[in-house]
Amino acid sequence: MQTLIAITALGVFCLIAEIFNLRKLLVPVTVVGLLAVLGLTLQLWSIDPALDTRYTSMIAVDGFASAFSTLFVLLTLFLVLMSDTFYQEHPTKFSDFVAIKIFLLAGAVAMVSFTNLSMFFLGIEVLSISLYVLAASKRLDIKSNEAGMKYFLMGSFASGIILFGICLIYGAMMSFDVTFIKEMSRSAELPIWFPIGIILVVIGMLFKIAAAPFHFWAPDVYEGSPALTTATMSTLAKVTAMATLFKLLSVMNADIDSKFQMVIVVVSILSMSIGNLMALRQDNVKRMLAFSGISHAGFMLMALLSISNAGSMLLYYAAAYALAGIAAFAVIVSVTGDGGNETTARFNGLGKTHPLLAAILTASLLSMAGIPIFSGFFAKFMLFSQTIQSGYLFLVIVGVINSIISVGYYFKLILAMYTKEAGEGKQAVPLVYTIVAVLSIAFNIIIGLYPALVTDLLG
Amino acid sequence: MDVTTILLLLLVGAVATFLAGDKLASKVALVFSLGTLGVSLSLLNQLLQGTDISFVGTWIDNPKVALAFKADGLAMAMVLLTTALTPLIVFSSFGNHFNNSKNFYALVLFMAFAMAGTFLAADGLLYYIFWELALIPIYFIALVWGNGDAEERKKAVLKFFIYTLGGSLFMLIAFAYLYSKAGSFLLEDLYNLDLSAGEESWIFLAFFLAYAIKIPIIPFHTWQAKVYQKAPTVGTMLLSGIMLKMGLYSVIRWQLPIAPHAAKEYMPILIGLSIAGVIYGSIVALRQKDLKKLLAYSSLAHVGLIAAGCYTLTLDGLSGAVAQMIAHGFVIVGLFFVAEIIYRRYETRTITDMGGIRTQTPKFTSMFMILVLASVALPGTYNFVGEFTVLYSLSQANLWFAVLGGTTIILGAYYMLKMFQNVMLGETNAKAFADVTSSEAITLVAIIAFLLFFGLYPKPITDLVEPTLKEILAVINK
Amino acid sequence: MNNILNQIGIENYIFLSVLLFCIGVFGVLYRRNAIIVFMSIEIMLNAVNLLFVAFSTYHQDSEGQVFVFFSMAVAAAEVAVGLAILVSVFRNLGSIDIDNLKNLKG
Amino acid sequence: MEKNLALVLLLSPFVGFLFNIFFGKKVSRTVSGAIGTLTVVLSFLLSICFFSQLNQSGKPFEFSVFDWIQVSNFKLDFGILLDQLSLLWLLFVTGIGSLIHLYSISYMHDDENMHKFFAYLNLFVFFMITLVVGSNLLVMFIGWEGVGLCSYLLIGFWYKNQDYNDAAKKAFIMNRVGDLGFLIGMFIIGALFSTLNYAEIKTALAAGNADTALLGVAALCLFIGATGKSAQLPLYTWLPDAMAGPTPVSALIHAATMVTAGIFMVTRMNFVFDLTPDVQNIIAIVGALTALVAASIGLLQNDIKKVLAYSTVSQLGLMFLALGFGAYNVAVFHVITHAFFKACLFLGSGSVIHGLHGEQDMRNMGGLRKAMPITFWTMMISTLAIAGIFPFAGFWSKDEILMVAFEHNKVLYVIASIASIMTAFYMFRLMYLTFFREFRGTEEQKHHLHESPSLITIPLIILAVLAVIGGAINLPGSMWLTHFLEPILGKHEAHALGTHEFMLMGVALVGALVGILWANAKYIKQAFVPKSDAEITGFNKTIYDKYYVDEFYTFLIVKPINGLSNFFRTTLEPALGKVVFSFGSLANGLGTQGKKIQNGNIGLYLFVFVIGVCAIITYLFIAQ
Repeated sequence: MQTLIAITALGVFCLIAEIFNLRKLLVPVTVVGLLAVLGLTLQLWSIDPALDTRYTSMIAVDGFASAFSTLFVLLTLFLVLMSDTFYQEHPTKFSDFVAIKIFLLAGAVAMVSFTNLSMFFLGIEVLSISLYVLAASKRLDIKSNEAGMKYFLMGSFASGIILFGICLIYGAMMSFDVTFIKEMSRSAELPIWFPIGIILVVIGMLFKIAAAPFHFWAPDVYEGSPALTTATMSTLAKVTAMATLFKLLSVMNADIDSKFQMVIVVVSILSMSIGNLMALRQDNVKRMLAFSGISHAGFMLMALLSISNAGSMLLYYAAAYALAGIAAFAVIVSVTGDGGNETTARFNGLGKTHPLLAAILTASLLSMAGIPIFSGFFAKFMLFSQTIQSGYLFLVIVGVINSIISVGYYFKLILAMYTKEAGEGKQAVPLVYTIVAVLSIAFNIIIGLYPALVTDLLG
Repeated sequence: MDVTTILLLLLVGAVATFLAGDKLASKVALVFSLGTLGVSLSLLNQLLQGTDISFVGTWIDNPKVALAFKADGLAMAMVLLTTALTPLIVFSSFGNHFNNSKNFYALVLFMAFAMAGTFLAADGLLYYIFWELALIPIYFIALVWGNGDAEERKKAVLKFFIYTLGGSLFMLIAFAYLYSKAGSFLLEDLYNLDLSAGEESWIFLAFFLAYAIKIPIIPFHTWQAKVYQKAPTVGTMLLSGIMLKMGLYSVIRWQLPIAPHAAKEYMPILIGLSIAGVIYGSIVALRQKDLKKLLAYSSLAHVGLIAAGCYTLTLDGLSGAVAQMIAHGFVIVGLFFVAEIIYRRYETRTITDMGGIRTQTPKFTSMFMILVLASVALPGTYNFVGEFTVLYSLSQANLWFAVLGGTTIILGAYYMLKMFQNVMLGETNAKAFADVTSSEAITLVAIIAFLLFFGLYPKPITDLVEPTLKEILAVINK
Repeated sequence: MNNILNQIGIENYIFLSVLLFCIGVFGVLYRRNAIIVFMSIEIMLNAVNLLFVAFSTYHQDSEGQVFVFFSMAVAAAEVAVGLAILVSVFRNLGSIDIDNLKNLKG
Repeated sequence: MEKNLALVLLLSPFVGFLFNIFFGKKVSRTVSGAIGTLTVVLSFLLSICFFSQLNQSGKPFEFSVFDWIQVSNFKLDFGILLDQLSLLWLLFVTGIGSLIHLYSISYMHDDENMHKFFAYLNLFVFFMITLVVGSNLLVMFIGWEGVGLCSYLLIGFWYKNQDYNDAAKKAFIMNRVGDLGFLIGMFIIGALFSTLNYAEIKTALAAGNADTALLGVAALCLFIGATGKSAQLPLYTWLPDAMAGPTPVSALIHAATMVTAGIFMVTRMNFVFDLTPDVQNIIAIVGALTALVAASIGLLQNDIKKVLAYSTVSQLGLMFLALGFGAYNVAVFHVITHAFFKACLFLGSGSVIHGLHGEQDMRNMGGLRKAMPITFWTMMISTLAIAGIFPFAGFWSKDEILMVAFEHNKVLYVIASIASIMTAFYMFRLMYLTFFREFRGTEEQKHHLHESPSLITIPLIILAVLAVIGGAINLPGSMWLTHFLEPILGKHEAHALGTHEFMLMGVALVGALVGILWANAKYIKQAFVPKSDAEITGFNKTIYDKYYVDEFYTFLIVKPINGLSNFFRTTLEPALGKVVFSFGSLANGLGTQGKKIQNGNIGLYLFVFVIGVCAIITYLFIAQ
């Protein structure tokens, strides 16, 4: 809870800073603040959550929540670091964007630490509304408007469904408290609303993680939004939603019946296949990564099939994916800037003009494709291995075939960087992007070499 | 000192080469690769004296992955193949100029690192990681420094990457499954696993897919010729000299002992397929117009025979296969280097553009001739030892296998001599052909010396690998 | 209050809410004017709110009603953002027909 | 000490090879030739030493140099065996080898690559010695392949001419066909007896528990190997083409030594062949047919060396005929005498070609008797020997073969006799066309006609002398050779010289005379000169074109393989490639289709959303 308060306070500070014209100091202070939050989270982690009873009805800071919160804070840190340069041309709105990102983080933290469905709902809405704003944040850009509009319409539609699900759960259980619901769900006969409610909530979350067939918004929104927002969506928002879905299912009814598993399997296969197949034919990098994100959502859904012991695995996958995503977007942002041409052709000859950036982008794409030493490999491997143990060999084979397909489009970008001649002259790259890219890919590789750093966190 | 020294040295070498800058890169790479060769020789010495040079460390607890490097005779033989060929390959490239040579040589050393790791790893996942890791450097080497039309090259290289990666991912599934059964990736644990016939059979096939593409066994070979043609010669050497052997080595080390019953069941089909590769590769090689492609198809034929030897599941088959792997590694590197030497002077790889070189360069001709003869397994070369043993093992399985596999000595002679005739002989070529430089000659002589020495005295290598092969056979026949 | 629910039965509230919710859904699906789509979504949310209150009464539990406040507040925030986006869309496109939003596709 | 001497015997030519390869270019041609010759002479002298030693002690000398290849059920060492058979072979290989080296010093003196020529010749002698002295089949195989290599190198010695290169390639490849047979035979024997050592195989066979069926296959495979190396049906076609090489090579490799390797091998493995009578029959039949076919082709050839080549094939056929009847000693006898007179003939033809500056077509020769008397006389002697005229060497050995054939199979006897008559005919045809009547070449050539220098004539004379007296080693009465080889071949009853035998001798002699007279009638009396190529018609053309066997092989094997290769390369390979690519295309196609669905319409998106919701709920709750 302290984390949440601290984050919110930081967000409020950002808004105030604007009033006091502290724009120059904004990013440094926010970064320091986020680092402090990071420290706080880590420190709170060591305290047994059972001792902290003050907020138990709403928030429980267990290992899962702390671990994911740490990841979120880290991702936000990277995103905020990039904001300064990214929003150079919108100095007046700069602090708003930073503040919104911080609030978004607050929503995300709430989503993984909730013990009450109202907290869950609030978290998801805070996250979503922040993203609507960010998506449409380029006011004069028709694409950005369209992206915001699409995201908003579909997002609030999904919110409605989630709300309806929550309502049905409440109707069946007489409470919003998940521990209570969990106990009740084990006991006597339940009204049919309860499972329907769960399903509706799950569907809403599937929308948020952009799993097929609820994925249609993602490519359009990713493409239309400003690059940094896309980065936020594809990393922070996606893994938050995934973690939340996982937590939701694990705290409410630990044993999903086989029929429900079949739904997950089908959705997972659909997401992977649609995401990868569609990505093959994309020319816009952001759009391609959107489809890639859809396929990764499909992969992550596999974790739901062995929900009792897949927590650390999911954390690992999320970290690997998000860190690779941040690194990739840092490079994309530094190449394309805010808007403009975002096709793969823009990356032609990057291997010659900016070897470091090209190497980083290559590494992050390799990580997403699941090539060893990058953490993406271990993430996929653990997922596959776990899924095989749960008896879904078929799903794993589909997953593997999809991994193969995915190489096709990841390498399209790599090929562009290394084999084609650069079109324009060499452009300067802001240092901060490079730093972010290097840091995040370094983290990615480190946890790839020592997966225990992450997997041991959740025991 | 244990085997990790080799790996570390190569890795450090890669970094140092990268840092050394473009001018010094090739020399630094050579120094490190020679150093590695020295270290591996001294390690071999230790191994022969009975010192344990294996290394087992912990890495990941969950899933339980160990940093296990097992250096027995077989692994050391293959590591030595790698560390011996690497300096040769690096040295052979001294006559070329590469843009960004620091990247290039760093990738070469990194690839050597990955390949040595593949040979040494005794933990399934570790092995898999090295296996995949080897793919990345060669991808970039072929892509960035390759030759020919960029679009076609991209297509060929991408196909290669996706194809081989695709195959290996099925192997990854098999490993994941094995892990769920054994709770460990360690080689011994996997060997001791009791699998049902059905499980063995699909695991075997999953492994097969990975290896059949890498080796390659027909009809999974379609990536090979194009990539060999398009890659820079150094890359082609690395691919054909060492990387193919990764697949064959893995058959012996992983596929057969883990799924022995399936191996026995599928044996005739697999041998048949391998031998079909021998004949097919030879026949296709006959009419190739591009020198490198011809060598690629000859390579296809040779590895087919090696694979056939592996799948006989006999000591002869395996030891012959190992011998042939090493011999082929050297000879094919030599032959590709010959192609490169010609390219440096004539800037062509089309055979019809050559001819009449012999008059101008007797030294080169002799060395080329010896390599050609080694490649057709003339007695006295190490290739003969391997081919003889493999064919002998095939004849034990079924005489017809030996007869059909033996056609390689006829067809091989046909296409190699035809190639030699068209490249070297005939009326003196109008274009001048400078005789080999001393650095080129050193490389070729080293290769030839190796092949001839072990051709007459293969005992050291046989004695080195045989105990390991016996152990593996014991597992297969348990 | 007890009596009313006993007389009418909670199922009927659920049916009503589902009906309203579906009206909202169909509104979203069939209307092309962005404002009307907004309104349809509001209908969906309010259908849920109605059901919350009904359940709250049914269970004799105040939490549900508290939740309705949350949800109303959130809906208000959403609409505020939504309308803002709508305005900028209108400025750029001169129309609020969602069928015109087809730049991003493929 | 003996060991070292044996190694010197073996390695001396190899040292010569190394010297000539590395330093040959730097020293003068004479030095390089002298070193090449001396190393072989040294081997020859050592062979004599060992031979005399063996003659006294009668004990073969066997030792192992080092371990070589090891397979599961046996180890192979690099072993050397000096027994009666190998020493006999060594003697004439190194002996004739020395002579031919000597001859080459002069013959090749004008060639810029003379040092290479000597290097290759030395290498050949080295491999030939290896072939002969090996104590197991695999060491023999080294030599076997090695001499094939040298044959390849020497046939293609004038590498600028692609036809010669083709001939070299053909020789190597056809030999390799046989080599595959050899290998398979070795594999079977290795599997059966767990050894490839001659003595051990013999012991194992004596124990008598062999699977004769499999042994038969092994013997047949070994024989296939022999047909390759010794140019028998159906693998003989390379030998006539091999005449592309310099003439000393034809004499040394393609007449006297290498081609007898097959006979050596069969003789070496006599204990195996003795147990497989079916294979022996095949050998006899193949031998007889080869003798006949080659002789008939020889009748009409115009290239002087081609005639000799077909004659060689034919004579080798006769030797195999003898081998097929188990008369190994007879075959060996003929090998030796044949080596003498055929080497002499080839060297003589070389002398002629040398004198005519490269002219090989007999239609452009004639009347050389006066210009080249020594060459003429030596060749005449050898021709008489090969024709089987009493008392020259060939008479004795050929007669023995015919006698053995008569004993075993009358049909084959008749065939062999016809072949002998043909031999007499075409050999005299050669002599008449070359040496008699007027010179038919250009004035330019006529002007330069001269006898060859002494380095060429001395070997000719020595060989001619041997061709006269060579028969003495196995005269019907003494049978020295047969007795000498008894430790290896077992006891053979000497033929009692009865009327029967004398009658056969008479028949053979008469046959030879008929052939000679026929030739005389046609080429001296009628003064017939063979027509130019275009004018040859009918059956003569068929024979002249060697029964179109080469064309037949081209049509049946080479063309289909090349066609297949083209088909694979242009059709199958791309098709296979496409199969792999088709997965990619399929994925791409699906992606393209998918793009159409993702059309940017929010209504559609929401619609699919709702459909998804309905589908899931229907699946989970309604459809039970």
